[in-house]
Amino acid sequence: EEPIKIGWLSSLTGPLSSAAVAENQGVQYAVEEINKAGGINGRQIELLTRDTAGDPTKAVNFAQQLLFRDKVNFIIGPVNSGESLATGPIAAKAGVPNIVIGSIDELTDSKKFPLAFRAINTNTQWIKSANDYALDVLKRKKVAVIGDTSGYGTSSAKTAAELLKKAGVEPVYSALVDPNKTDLSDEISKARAAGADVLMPWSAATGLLGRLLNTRGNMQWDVPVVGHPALMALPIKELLNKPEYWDGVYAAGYVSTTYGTDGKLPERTQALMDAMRPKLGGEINFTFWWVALGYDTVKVIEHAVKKAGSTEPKAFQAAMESTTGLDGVYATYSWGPDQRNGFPDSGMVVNRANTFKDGSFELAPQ
Amino acid sequence: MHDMIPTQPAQTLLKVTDLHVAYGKAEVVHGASFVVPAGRLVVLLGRNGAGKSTMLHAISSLISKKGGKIEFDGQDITASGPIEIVRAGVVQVLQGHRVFHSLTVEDNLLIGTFARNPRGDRSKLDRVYTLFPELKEKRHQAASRLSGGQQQILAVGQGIVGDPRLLILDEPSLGLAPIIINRILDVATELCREGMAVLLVEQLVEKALQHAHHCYLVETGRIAWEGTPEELRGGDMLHRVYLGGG
Amino acid sequence: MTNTRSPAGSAGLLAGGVALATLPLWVGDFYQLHLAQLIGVYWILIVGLNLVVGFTGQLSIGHVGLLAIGAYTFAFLAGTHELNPLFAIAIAGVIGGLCGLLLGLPSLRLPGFYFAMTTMAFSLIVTELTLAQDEITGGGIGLAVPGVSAPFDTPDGLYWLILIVGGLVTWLTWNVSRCMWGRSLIAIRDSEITAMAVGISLFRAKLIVFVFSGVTAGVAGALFASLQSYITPDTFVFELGLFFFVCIIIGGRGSILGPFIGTIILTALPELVAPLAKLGNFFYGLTLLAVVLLIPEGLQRLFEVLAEKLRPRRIESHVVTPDLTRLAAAIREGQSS
Amino acid sequence: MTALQVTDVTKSFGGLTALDQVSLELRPGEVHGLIGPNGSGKTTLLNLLSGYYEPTKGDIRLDGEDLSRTRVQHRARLGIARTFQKPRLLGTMTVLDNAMLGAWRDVGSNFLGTALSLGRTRREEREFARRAGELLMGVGLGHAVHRRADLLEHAEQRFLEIARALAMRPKFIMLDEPAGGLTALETEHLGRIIQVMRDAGLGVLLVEHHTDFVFRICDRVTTLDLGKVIKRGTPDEVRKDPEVIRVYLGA
Amino acid sequence: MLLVIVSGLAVGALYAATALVYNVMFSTSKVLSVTTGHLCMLGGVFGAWLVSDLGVPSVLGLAGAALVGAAFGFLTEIVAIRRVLSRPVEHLWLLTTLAMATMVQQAVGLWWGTEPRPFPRLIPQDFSAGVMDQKYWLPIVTVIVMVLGLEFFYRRTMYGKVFVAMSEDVFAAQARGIATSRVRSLSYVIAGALGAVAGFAAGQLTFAFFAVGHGLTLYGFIALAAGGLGSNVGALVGGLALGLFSTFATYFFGGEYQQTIAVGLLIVVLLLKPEGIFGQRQVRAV
Ligand SMILES: Nc1ncnc2c1ncn2[C@@H]1O[C@H](COP(=O)(O)OP(=O)(O)OP(=O)(O)O)[C@@H](O)[C@H]1O
Ligand SMILES: Nc1ncnc2c1ncn2[C@@H]1O[C@H](COP(=O)(O)OP(=O)(O)OP(=O)(O)O)[C@@H](O)[C@H]1O
Ligand SMILES: [Mg+2]
Ligand SMILES: [Mg+2]
Repeated sequence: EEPIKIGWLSSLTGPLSSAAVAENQGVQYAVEEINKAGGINGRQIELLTRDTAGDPTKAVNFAQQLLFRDKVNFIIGPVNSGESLATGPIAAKAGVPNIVIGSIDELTDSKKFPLAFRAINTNTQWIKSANDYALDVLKRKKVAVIGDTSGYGTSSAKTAAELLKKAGVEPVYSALVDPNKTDLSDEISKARAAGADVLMPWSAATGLLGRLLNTRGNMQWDVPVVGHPALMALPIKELLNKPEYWDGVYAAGYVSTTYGTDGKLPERTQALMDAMRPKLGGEINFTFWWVALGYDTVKVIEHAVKKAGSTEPKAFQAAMESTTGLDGVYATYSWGPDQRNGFPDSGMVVNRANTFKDGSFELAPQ
Repeated sequence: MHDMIPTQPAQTLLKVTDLHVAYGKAEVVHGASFVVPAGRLVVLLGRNGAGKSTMLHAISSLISKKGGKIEFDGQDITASGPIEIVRAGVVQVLQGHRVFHSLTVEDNLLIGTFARNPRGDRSKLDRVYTLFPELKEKRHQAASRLSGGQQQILAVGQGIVGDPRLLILDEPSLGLAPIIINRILDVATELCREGMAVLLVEQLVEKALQHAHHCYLVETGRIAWEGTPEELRGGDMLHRVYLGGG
Repeated sequence: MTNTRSPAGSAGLLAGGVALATLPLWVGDFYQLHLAQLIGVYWILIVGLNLVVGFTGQLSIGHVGLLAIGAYTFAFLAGTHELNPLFAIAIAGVIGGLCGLLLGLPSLRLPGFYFAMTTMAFSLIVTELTLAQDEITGGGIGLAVPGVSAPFDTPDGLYWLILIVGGLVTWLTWNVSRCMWGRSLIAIRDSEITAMAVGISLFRAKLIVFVFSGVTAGVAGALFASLQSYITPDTFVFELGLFFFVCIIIGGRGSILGPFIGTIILTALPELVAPLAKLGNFFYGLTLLAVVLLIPEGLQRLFEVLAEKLRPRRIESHVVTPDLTRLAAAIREGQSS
Repeated sequence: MTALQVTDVTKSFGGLTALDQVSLELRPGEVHGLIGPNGSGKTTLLNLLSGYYEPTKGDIRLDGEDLSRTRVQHRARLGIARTFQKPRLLGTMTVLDNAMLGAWRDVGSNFLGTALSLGRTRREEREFARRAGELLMGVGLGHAVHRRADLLEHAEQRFLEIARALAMRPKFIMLDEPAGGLTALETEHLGRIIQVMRDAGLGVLLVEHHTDFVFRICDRVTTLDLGKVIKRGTPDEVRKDPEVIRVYLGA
Repeated sequence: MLLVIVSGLAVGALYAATALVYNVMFSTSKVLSVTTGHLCMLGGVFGAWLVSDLGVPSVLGLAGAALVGAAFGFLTEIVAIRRVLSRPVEHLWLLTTLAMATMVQQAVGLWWGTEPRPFPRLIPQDFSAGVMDQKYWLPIVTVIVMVLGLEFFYRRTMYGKVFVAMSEDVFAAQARGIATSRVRSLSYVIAGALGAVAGFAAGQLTFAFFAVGHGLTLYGFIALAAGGLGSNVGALVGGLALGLFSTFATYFFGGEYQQTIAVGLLIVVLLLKPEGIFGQRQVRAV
């Protein structure tokens, strides 16, 4: 029995690599677990990891390498939107199933990329849940939208603005900021001057978010911040001038990594965490859903291959399309003939950033 | 002018023995030997490409030697680096207006004194200024603005301010007006009288011979002949060397 | 130049040519073919840039900007507006040339690395604009790019197309390099004074080659886009522009074969160190350093040195003896004509 | 063919007046010597004639056309060639290439034509190569035609510069210290070459410090001092002039 | 508004410092090292490591950071500059320094992590100080001190002249008894130390982030080009101007066209005065 080859396009280095690094932990663990248990239908998994450093051209080359030289059966990733957009069509052309873990909506399309199935939520889901929280729960109407000048930042900020408009809210202030800009005083003071009563940053750039929170804190402006999950990442906490600057910060998060009222995590999450804790070196200092997602990507493949009885792409596609209510750690997935986004809206919540514990969070006040 | 050669035998200041130099594989100096006594003006004559400059560079260890021995004032300086050699008092004026263009004339001269005195020694400058007033006029000009000849004068000045015990001049006459050439050669003789030695490479054979105490003929990296100026004028050596292979 | 190529050399070139022409037939797999295509596309840009950097000595490190312009032009015309791809490629070339003109007009008047600066700046500006002008470029999301139309719609086909275009531009630059124009460019590189003294209008010559490089960059961009099949602003990072420049310097200034081999090596290198995952970039830097330190004069010089080793000529010094009657004749002829 | 006319040109750099009301006529078929102390303005005058500087006052005319404010390239095309005090060769190119560069003035095929290697380009190439080759033979560099220029010796470099200048088919040629660093024999050869140019009808402007050389081969000699003409005339007149002796020749 | 000006000046000061570092290396070797920005990065990262992680007092932290910078500068000269300059080919240094830059950034990224990490507070001060906050004026003060120091070094000591001399003609400089290699190394050590100090002083602005190098290399260069290569005052003015300008650009037009505007300005400056505001051009061509 020759092994099942899985190509894993991961931006292990370069900026924004922390997500990839954590996901990598999950992926590795799942592969080991499965192989220990005798593999999938008796076939071992061979994992081929490539570091794209977040560069689309590199990603495309490695995609080609994995698809056509190493003849992998499945592709996981890439992580960043820019590169995912570039590799998607290639996987499609090669007719190799692709588990998408980028959140940009354009990544999946049952016509263009029939073999691409998304495990992560979409950008829209993130933004929508954040918007709903800001508008409906916090009852805010004067929104300031802040994105960064990267490809991801600009597009998310755009989507956010559009969704707000749909909800009948015109942002009072919106700006795009260079992620490495050393000072956000003017943007924040403008937002304040514009009378904003909630800040909604859409950027994955830790530095930018850290500065944003610091500036807000330093000018003692107690306005809530609702936005991208990166707001809850531990590196942010380190960057804060004072711990309390993390108060009043809420970000789109997941049921799977949210403590219940009983202070317990969902047991599947808890189980994985307990199992992996040694590998992760005792305390978990990054958002755990990355690990869960990485872990699930492999498990999804396992599920589909078992169900299809082969790694044959058409069979795989059929198996995936007929998969509903698949219980993963990160979420309960359902795909369909023209549904490529497996992540359910019900899997989304909004968390309180300053409740970070083991990479999981408490629910934001409802 | 040979009447002014001191009668008592002068002691050797520079002694070059069996010098070999190569650029990469191509050897261009094949075992040259010559001496420069203190207080004498010794001239090397030879065709373009004969290897004169190469020998001089080797003496100041600006390029590496393939073989041979170089002694200065009794010490073996074959292995020492350019800095030690300059400190020891061997100062070379390179061929062809090698001055520092964006520095002013004065700074160029100060650089000439740097090796002896890291702070730069202005007291040395006056002598040069009196020898070459045209430099004094332009002391605050960038050297790049000087005319070719003025740059050459500056280069010689740079050599003199280093108050050397052996001054090496590589074709100093290049681009100089006759009157200046005479002045420089007179200065050289002057310095010799003060007990300093001068090693001169010249293409203006006649002028050189007028001032030289002793001469060597260089032919394709070898010393083809040596003797006094009048011996040289006597024989047909000059003719032969300059016509060379032709 | 006027140096005559040795029979061995030309035989080698011929063999190389044949190998390239038949590559799809013997290449291992699509991935290797893709690499070959990528190298080809880069080369189409670099061969033009080579005239600017390697021959004229103008340090353009911002050609990635022109590449991007070509790429977006193609994606916009052939993709969004479904123009005939081949036609779109041509237009991309024209646009590239025009942008080259626009960039060159001010910047080529600037000395040395100030010019380098402006080109780099240009590439950054292009990135910003592609992000900002999202109704044309799709902003951060970018654009999907169609393949080239038949008969070039298969991977092999695309390779042939790239090969044809690449061969053509290489031939063009080779012609330039070995004629008076080549000499005049090198004169501009090594001594503007001399160039002026023989009557070469510096700015005009610089501008012409720069526009030419713009055209090749535009065409390269178009092919690059359809090869990548999807383009976003993060595809055209400044490092890519530097990469093109590096290929030329590694290859050796004033040569065509050198930069070509440089391009091949430098493109293949990251792929070779890929299994090192995290450490990949580090080793890339290390190798670059090693190469430069070991063969500083560039690959071209390496070949020359080897050639000289094969047939060493030693130079003995000569008395220069003019042949006056011949000289007189030559001058007279010049006067009369 | 009419002369190259310099009338009352003045050139000053900031405070300093490098040339002051200098007039000079360079006729075809004559060798005109230009001598003077260092810094007297000889090179500056050459730079004015070849267009590297603009005169502060006065003008430079050829066939009545005022050149004084035209570009270097324009004058090259009009057939005014020069060599430099320090040889300026292209070290990476062969001797032949260097010489051929002089023929740029006659290049008719444009960039595209060259790129497409049209017949015309190839014809021109052959023609220029022949011309340059002949000139190289003529100045005695036949043995080094395919050598890289940076391997040449000093004298060879000087002669190559002359060959390149001649490849421009000049009417006037200006030599800035061509005998600098040459041996007596090489200077001799240089002299012959210059005479050949003259006999072929070129006007030669010779800046040189080898005075006996100058006085031997020049038809007329102009002496500058501090930017002013102090003496002009036949070599003998100039040689005997006490002022020239005082400021330049020395006793 | 005042805050905008001050923060503009603060980043400007960092650019200016980078430009100065360029100058120091350039003055002996005519090399514009790509590693320049990374020297500041080293200062920030190692400063944070020493002070926060190891708990070293900030003065020693500064010294340590400077030491690391100096060491890297020295290494750069030995590995990437010395052998390359002895070659006839131009611009090789661009490649070697680029390689060095890539390697150091990658190495630091692997060791320190690719997320920005906080830079410690150097002087006890509350965060609500606004424009008086140390993160603004530390870099400004630092760069001013640097300029004064360098100006003194270049004008009052012989070294300024020696630097220029050897950058123009190493061979002739040796003939004048100048220990060219040693002097060059010295300048790279100084540059390294200065860069690190600048990075340290601006740490609270940039955070201890492995990727700030490239940006600084670029903006420092823009500042340098605008101010005039080789002129320290020019570097200062160019840097501050660039800082202010790009901050205002973002203030009025938002971040989208920041670079376009900054660079547009530069090009205009260069077209009006190609040698930069304070640069002087080589006079005599022929
Ligand atoms: N850097 C170098 N590399 C290779 N060969 C060289 C180099 N410098 C000089 N040569 C060769 O070495 C030989 C001697 O050169 P050198 O300059 O010493 O002669 P020279 O007697 O000084 O001539 P000149 O009178 O022109 O100064 C010449 O053949 C020259 O081509
Ligand atoms: N670009 C310039 N800026 C300032 N002064 C200059 C410039 N060019 C020339 N000079 C000055 O003008 C005077 C004449 O210079 P020029 O080079 O013409 O002299 P020259 O006659 O050629 O001298 P040489 O015989 O030494 O070459 C010199 O004093 C020189 O310093
Ligand atoms: Mg010599
Ligand atoms: Mg002159």
